[in-house]
Amino acid sequence: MTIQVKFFASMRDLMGDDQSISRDIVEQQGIQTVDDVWTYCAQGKEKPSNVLIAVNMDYVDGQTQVKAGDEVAFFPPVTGG
Amino acid sequence: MTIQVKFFASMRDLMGDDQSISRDIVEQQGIQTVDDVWTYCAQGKEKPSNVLIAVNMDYVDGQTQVKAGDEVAFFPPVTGG
Amino acid sequence: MHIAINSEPFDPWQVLNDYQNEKSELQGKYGATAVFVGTMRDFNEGDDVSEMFLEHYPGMTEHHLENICSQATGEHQLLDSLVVHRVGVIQPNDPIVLVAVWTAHRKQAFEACREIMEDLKSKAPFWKKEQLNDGQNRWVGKNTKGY
Amino acid sequence: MHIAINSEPFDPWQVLNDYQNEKSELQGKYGATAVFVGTMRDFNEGDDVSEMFLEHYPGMTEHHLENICSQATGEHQLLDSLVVHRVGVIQPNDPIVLVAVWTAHRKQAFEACREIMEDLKSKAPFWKKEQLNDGQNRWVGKNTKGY
Repeated sequence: MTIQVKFFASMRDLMGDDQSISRDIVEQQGIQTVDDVWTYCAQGKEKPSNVLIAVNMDYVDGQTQVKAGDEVAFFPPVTGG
Repeated sequence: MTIQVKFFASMRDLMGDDQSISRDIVEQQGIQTVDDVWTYCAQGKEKPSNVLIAVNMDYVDGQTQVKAGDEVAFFPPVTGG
Repeated sequence: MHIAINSEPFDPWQVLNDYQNEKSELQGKYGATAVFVGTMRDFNEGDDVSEMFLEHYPGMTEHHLENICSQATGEHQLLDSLVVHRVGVIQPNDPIVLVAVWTAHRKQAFEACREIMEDLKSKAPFWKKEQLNDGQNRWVGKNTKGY
Repeated sequence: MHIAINSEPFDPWQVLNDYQNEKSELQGKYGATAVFVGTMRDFNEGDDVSEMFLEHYPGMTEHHLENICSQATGEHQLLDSLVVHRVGVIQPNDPIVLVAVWTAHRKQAFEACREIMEDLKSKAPFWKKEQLNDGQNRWVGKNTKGY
């Protein structure tokens, strides 16, 4: 089982991988919260203070627990409309 | 020279003359204000408290002076839109 | 800025389409369009309404609608505005009034459109007479509050 | 209630015309329609903008637009609501977003249309990247305040 992680817009640019908006990480690496997911993926990059986070498409904060099968997304303030 | 007087909607019905929305009154009859115009035209009917009044298409109150050539209109609260 | 009093039915979406297409100078300049359409219902105050007659005061109505739009244009930096209002015999589901404004930003558009509509409701000389299903007819006494 | 994400240009007036014509059950019941259209300008924050790319989060975007419209429907007694939003490459003067609501009375229509639009601006996952005339491009940092 895996956790699917997505980065959108400038957050994807920040992660330095312009092509991929989605990556799967395996579960058994001490990842318990959304912040752990960020730390695992970000390779030392600090989480921007204005980042927005969704788990399974609902807004959450960094302390939210994640589990196998979850979809975790990081993105900047929204600018639609 | 005359003053043209118009009644609209329920105010025209009140005046008991359903066909005519406009009548001219001659000036020299002691008519100085909009209220005098009402009194002259209304044949004893009391002016309703919610009546709206326009002279030359701008809103005024009953004490407004009228002069030859003016167009005076009486109508109920507006209900457009 | 355009004001129209229509004695014939009008299609608000067609009117907006035509009006905007003619305004080539606006293209790329407006970011926000707010629109209100008032439509005749087939009921009012608990009664079924079969038809309506809308009277106005020719001249004064146009004069006040122009004043209302001019004031909103100054207060809310409108790039353009449009008001169309039906008069005469009106059937249920007929559009009665269309108010549209074009601005750079949405705040001004929302506020101006609503203000124009409220001013129209309280100041523009129109009067509605309803024909009820039971054959009676009645003048509408006053407009409902908009805030 | 209808939500659409369009990757192709759309004509808001045509969309409204088609949508309303299909809704025969609404006829005679709604007295008020409030509409907002957001359109791409050819300038932003002092710079000329030649093109825009609009990204979204498929699934989450639709989910949140549905939540927003459902909440407004309950709060403002909406008879119906419609949201259409463009994604992909957008040119100046292209419509970006359409919000429309139908109600019995105008107060609810004005308030619901604006609230849906503000909620969309603050919660729906869309992101704009502007291509400037000088060849540079930039993500838009945040939306302007709507109140």
